[in-house]
Amino acid sequence: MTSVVATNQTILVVGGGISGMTAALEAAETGKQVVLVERNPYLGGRTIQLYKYFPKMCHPTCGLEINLRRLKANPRIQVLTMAEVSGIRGERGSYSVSVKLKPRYVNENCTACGECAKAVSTEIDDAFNYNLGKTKAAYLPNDYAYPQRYVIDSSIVGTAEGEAAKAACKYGAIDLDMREEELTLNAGAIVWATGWKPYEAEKIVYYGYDRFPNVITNVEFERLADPHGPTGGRILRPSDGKEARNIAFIQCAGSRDENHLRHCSRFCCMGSLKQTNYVQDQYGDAGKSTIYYIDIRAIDRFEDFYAKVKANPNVKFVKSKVARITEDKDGNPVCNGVDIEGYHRYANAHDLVVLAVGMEPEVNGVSIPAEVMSDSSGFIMADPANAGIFGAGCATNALDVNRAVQSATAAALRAIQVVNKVARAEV
Amino acid sequence: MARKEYAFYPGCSSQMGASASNYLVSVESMCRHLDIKLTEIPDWNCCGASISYAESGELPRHVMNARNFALSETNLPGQDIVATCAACWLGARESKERLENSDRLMADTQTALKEAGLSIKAIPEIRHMAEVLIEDLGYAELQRHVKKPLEGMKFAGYVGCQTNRPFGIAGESFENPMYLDKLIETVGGEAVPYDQKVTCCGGALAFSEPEKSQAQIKDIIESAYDNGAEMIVTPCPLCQANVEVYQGQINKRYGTKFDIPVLYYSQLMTLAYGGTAKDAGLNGNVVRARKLEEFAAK
Amino acid sequence: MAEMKTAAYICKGCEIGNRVDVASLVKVATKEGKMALVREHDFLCSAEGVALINHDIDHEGVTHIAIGACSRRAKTEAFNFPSVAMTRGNLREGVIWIRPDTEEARETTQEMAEDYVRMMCAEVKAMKVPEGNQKTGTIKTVLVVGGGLSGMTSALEASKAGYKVVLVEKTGALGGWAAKLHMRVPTREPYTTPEDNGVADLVARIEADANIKVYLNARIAKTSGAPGRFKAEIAVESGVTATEDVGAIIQATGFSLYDANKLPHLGYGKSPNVVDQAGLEALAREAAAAGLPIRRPSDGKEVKSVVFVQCAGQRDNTGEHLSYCSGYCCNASIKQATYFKDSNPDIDTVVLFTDLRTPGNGEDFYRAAQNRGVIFSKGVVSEVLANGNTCTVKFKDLILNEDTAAEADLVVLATGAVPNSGPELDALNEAVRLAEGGDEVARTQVIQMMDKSVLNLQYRQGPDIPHFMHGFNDSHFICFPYETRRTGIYTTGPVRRPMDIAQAIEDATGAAMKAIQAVENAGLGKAAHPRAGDLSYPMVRLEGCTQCKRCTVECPFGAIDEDEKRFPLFNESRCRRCGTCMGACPVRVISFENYSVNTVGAQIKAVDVPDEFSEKPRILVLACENDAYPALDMAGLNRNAYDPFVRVIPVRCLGSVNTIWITDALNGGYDGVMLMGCKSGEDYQCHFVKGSELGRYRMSKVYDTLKSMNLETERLLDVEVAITDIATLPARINTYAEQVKAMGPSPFKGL
Amino acid sequence: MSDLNQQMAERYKNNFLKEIEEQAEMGEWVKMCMQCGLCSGSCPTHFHSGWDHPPQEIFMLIRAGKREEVLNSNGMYMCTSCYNCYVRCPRKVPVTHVMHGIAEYAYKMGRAAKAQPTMHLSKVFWTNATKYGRVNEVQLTQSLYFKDGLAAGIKKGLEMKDVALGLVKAKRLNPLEALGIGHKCKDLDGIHRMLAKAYELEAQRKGRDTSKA
Repeated sequence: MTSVVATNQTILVVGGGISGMTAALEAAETGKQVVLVERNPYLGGRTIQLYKYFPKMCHPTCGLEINLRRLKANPRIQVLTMAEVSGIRGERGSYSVSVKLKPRYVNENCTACGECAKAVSTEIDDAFNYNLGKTKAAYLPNDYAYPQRYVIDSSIVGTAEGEAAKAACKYGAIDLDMREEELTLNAGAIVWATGWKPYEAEKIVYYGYDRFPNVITNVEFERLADPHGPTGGRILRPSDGKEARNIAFIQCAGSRDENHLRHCSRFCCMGSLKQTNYVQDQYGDAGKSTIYYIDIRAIDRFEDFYAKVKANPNVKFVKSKVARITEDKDGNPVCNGVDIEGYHRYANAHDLVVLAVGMEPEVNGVSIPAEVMSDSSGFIMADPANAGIFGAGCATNALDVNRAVQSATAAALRAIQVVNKVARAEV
Repeated sequence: MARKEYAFYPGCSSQMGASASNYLVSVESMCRHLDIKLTEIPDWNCCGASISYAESGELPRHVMNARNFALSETNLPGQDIVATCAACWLGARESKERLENSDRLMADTQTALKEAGLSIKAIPEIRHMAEVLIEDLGYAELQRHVKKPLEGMKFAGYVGCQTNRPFGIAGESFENPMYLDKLIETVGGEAVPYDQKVTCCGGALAFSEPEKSQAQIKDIIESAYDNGAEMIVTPCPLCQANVEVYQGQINKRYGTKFDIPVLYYSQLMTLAYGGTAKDAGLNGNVVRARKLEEFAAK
Repeated sequence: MAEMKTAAYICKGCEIGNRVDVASLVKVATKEGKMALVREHDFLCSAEGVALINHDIDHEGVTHIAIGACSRRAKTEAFNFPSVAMTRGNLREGVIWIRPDTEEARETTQEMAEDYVRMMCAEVKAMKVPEGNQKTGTIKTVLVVGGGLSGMTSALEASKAGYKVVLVEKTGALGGWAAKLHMRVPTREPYTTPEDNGVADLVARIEADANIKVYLNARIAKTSGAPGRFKAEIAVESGVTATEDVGAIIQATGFSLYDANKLPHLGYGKSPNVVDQAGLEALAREAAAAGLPIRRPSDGKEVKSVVFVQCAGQRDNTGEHLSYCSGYCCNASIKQATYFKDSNPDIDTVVLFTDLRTPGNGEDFYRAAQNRGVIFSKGVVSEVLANGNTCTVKFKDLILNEDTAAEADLVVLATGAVPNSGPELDALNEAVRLAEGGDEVARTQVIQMMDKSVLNLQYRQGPDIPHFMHGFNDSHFICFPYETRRTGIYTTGPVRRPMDIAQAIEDATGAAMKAIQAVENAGLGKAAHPRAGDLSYPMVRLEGCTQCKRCTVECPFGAIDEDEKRFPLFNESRCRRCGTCMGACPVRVISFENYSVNTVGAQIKAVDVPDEFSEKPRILVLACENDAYPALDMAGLNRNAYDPFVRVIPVRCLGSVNTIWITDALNGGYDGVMLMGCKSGEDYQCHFVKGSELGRYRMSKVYDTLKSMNLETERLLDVEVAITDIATLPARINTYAEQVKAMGPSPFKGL
Repeated sequence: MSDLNQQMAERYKNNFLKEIEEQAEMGEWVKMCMQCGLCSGSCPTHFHSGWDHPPQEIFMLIRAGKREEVLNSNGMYMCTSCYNCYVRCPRKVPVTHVMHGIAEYAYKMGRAAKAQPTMHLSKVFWTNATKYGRVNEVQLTQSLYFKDGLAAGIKKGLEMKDVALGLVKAKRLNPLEALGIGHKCKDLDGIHRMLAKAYELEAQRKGRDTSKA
């Protein structure tokens, strides 16, 4: 049974992505008790599924390493992975929260030695790579996984494979009898940092995401470019493994669209500009990128980055919302539409089309406690009536990493304000 | 299943001796099999269709539809209006929507209606026959009546535009609606996938801009052929006519050898329900559907 | 403290026991490592193994422990013994995981393991448990400089958390830029209608807040000290100077509009009917106050047509104007356009833009403005001509692809933001240098620049926070937006980065968070980010100091001043513990209790260096612990093998590498040295900002030493490493190892 | 320029957008366009040559006050009423109807040459449909063929004779309709009175003085 120490001076952070980790760390490094609840078996959220950050082209895992070091060094943070908040009762200063923990089938004895994986042959979709690849059913979710502990997929529990994994572990780390458990803990304040999910591209039917293998999303493209991704970092197109040298990026795939997402998702323009660098780095002058856009939203110093990309002769900009993607005889996706600067029709074949899909709140379509208030787009907003629950990061709006961290730091203070009040009252 | 009753709005093309008369024939047969009672709206008039926009203007167009609403409401109270023609359905439904959302438009409409001694209290629901089949009866019920499944026959379900956009059948996507394929499968046929399912046939431009329209029709037929369809099926009289009757001209223009029958879903259903070639109005097809004629004869 | 008792623990788990001869590792630890107590264990990170270690600490009086098991990055929850000095020998990720499990590899793998045992024993003996800095200040008051929306928000939020605040505003009233606004861009759903600027409410709350002390018409004349013990001299216009003791500082000095006078081609200055956004707000407030429509300045007639020119003097690639985008202006112009439409829908209101930038829910506001009848045209304005009471705006319509023009009663230029961030330090210091050399021009420059100073820090490295880009005081770190280069001082709002009001409110709250954290940790003698909580701090033996000033100049965070006797004066709570000072010190008088020239030097010396005939070279790798060391660990995790002759020592930062380590290693017969540090330069990755850059600069000097030692310069290699180089790093190690072998053994072997 | 056209040009001076918003059905949507071009790209006829302005460009021209260029455009008449643009528009602009509305207005302003075939079809169709209350397909086709005069009509008729014969054989074309025998509503008078009133009211609503026109 998992045990957690929590009081009304404890801050509960829901979501262990960069926003949740930030809120938790900032509060803990100010001397507060924190419980960090994450749905995945590891921390880091969507940022560590990115290959690089704009505009520095640096690696998200670098910041993750530092945050993990801060976390390991800080006894005040208790981390619960594979856990989800199932209910909130009470009020600001004295919440009672129920948390459901899915079984990992692996306990803290795990040394990440990898023997269980060797013993298992069953393969499952690799969620970390947006299912573009496969992984063993006994797996370490990624190289940076914290806790550094394997996971046994429930599909092999109760099978010979499961037993084989168990037998392969010298350290009694595999416990196939683990069951889902629910625990209740106290908290004075709650930071809701459940982040975002990519908009479901198949809903934009005229782009044929679910019909054409060579039409993928921007988040999937990050995995393709990442040396630790399913293609070892080679930008190959799914249909035939051919090098994708001529790539189209379609902006506002779902965003700025009343039939899909009403809001502008803010990060996608910079995201695509960044991804043209991947193409350039990999294929040099043989790599061609075309960005189909409505407005390029490269705000503040990002403009410098935009200027650099614009200066690259291998990157073309077309002011147009692509109207339809078709497929030619060779399986090349063809973008059809009108370049409206002067009205030119086009039907351009590319090796690969990347849909710059927008940000949707992760909690959309998911049942969350009624105490957590959200706006008409599903983004979390502070509820003045029940002012002990605060949104952080992309759960509150479409933000880039920098702004998400900023928002999470603010949320940490708001939570501290509540628990400090409790503390003063209790003294 | 209890008998269902509807106020029937056949529309100009689906009258005897008009361009979609075979549609009317097959719909009547189909409804007999399904125990659906259609009562024609007495003295109904033209909906104006999409094409009349330039001449008709706003109010007169809505007034024409309003007249049908009033007649239906007075003579067939409480019954939904069912149209078989996509354009009639669209035009009527659009008028209903606009009238219900604009008091001013409604007021002016009433004033005009008064001249014909009519008035509107509540506008009935405007349904397309396909809606009625799918929503009021359901695929299971439609299948229950199948006596002769159209086994081994490949159809391209050509949905076209106006039963699909802007209103469409509830729960279907604009870009890839499945209901027509489902209807084909319900009667035992095979629906071939192809990428021109919702391409426009050119609509009224078939008359005014034949070369533009025929270029589109060619794409549609070609894609149906390429994907192995033996026949094309549609829910819309104008689609049916355009795709069927210009094949000769298209062949001249492009040197193609098109000779593909274009049918109504109601024709397939009539046959599957055991109806004769005559019941299904097969004699009304300009490009003869020989395979179906033989099938009906069996 | 009790005298030192050492203990070494060798884990046999994770195949270590099968891959290497643990018995001989134990022997090495005992005989060579001179460990008082040596134990081996099958599964050291188990509850039982940990209990064993705790038992030795509690009952055997063990004060220093060396654990030979997995990487220091693994099993941190298990191996957590804060009361003793601890080091970890990386036998798993560092040895057996990066070596093939073959007979021929066995010998070299064993040697590798034995060396790491030697190294951990040597290191731990040179370590102490950090006591924590005693000279800490415990003042928890927060100083906020700037009484605009950001500053007021920071003040209120800090107060709400229970902290006292001193708020200093240079003008006679609180409110800053926001107070000049007629209305502000909506910050909540439905995002359709401008809101009250919100200033009155904030001011009222501040006046009612006993925790907040406000100085108006005041500037910071002098700031000295360090987090937890800053002393701020506040000069009030009246001539009075007040002194406040504060623990942390928030700089919220906002921005100024880019000077529209630099845009004559856009008609500014040529017609009174061409205004900037501030000018329009003034007209709108005036009109609202008089209950009249907005009128054009030239003749007071009601404005019937207005054109907004976006990106005026912004996003400029000629180098003449601002190259960046100020972010907020599109929404601001939309807001101003609604002033007109809401007062009279018949006013022709046109916004000329190239890219309309309304991220997030700004899209709703954009849509709402269109719905009001505001016309948006994608066009590039070439010039604005003044003709009497109207203006002609000439532009290229990019959609219709033609040159055209629009007539307007009023033209509004969206000129964008320039931060009020104080003088640029490099320029200032250069000017100071010249001025001290008697250059009169420079002297006046210095005076002008100092006049712009915001904080007047009495820091060796200058009076303000170093600029980042375009003069903004932003952080360079995407994951850590608040990290400035002056510990305990945070910038917020548009001085940090161009931002709109909604973001500024969020930002100011975050800055208050960081300030509070800073005072709490300063009070406990703990380090701030990134080594948050670290109790170690630099100690200096002044008696050995030669006053060379390298430490004071190089410290990336300006932590070190000079005392009146020109000795370095360490301000521990300004220090981030990167060790750059330690690396810089030529006489090696600077050290940390648990990280010093000795802790690393001893490891280098501990390695067994075989003679020149053995054909077993030794290559020393000094790896940055933030990126390079984790990359090597993960190479192990992925079983990416590399050369068995390297010996890796993690360092806090390349900046902390003292050249003596290199020369000692080479003198000691190592055949090569590899330095692995983070990216330096414009897009630097070093989490101590300048550490890796300074380290590299220092190393470049070592090459001369090498020449003087008659050694090939190739014996020292500096590689830039990213944490993701998991697969490539082993390859680079192997290539270098081949190179070294090709060079032949170092002539210094066995000397 | 028709008188009506003069009336309107004078009334709205240089504010063509307002003119369209008040005069053209659904014209109030023109301002909502954000120039993404999805409508143009989604149009089935946009792939064919021979039309000057696509929808989003028409909208921009209106905002730019280019009255002549818009009213004389043939762009609107290329609409097949397929409603692709309508359902896709990210701003939910009912593009199809806006284009119809502008077309109607341009036509009422006496624009778009009689030669514009689709406009002609529209006119013929409506006249035909309202004459009998229902469409008389034969007369409809005839009047289409003979719009360019007798010779051209016969030629066209011959070109189309296969099509016609096919339909006749299939009992889907009743030659007698040519004589007006066939489909018609009973209460034609009612319909005509009703429509007359509708035209009158429409003119009032739009403030168009049709007496002069």
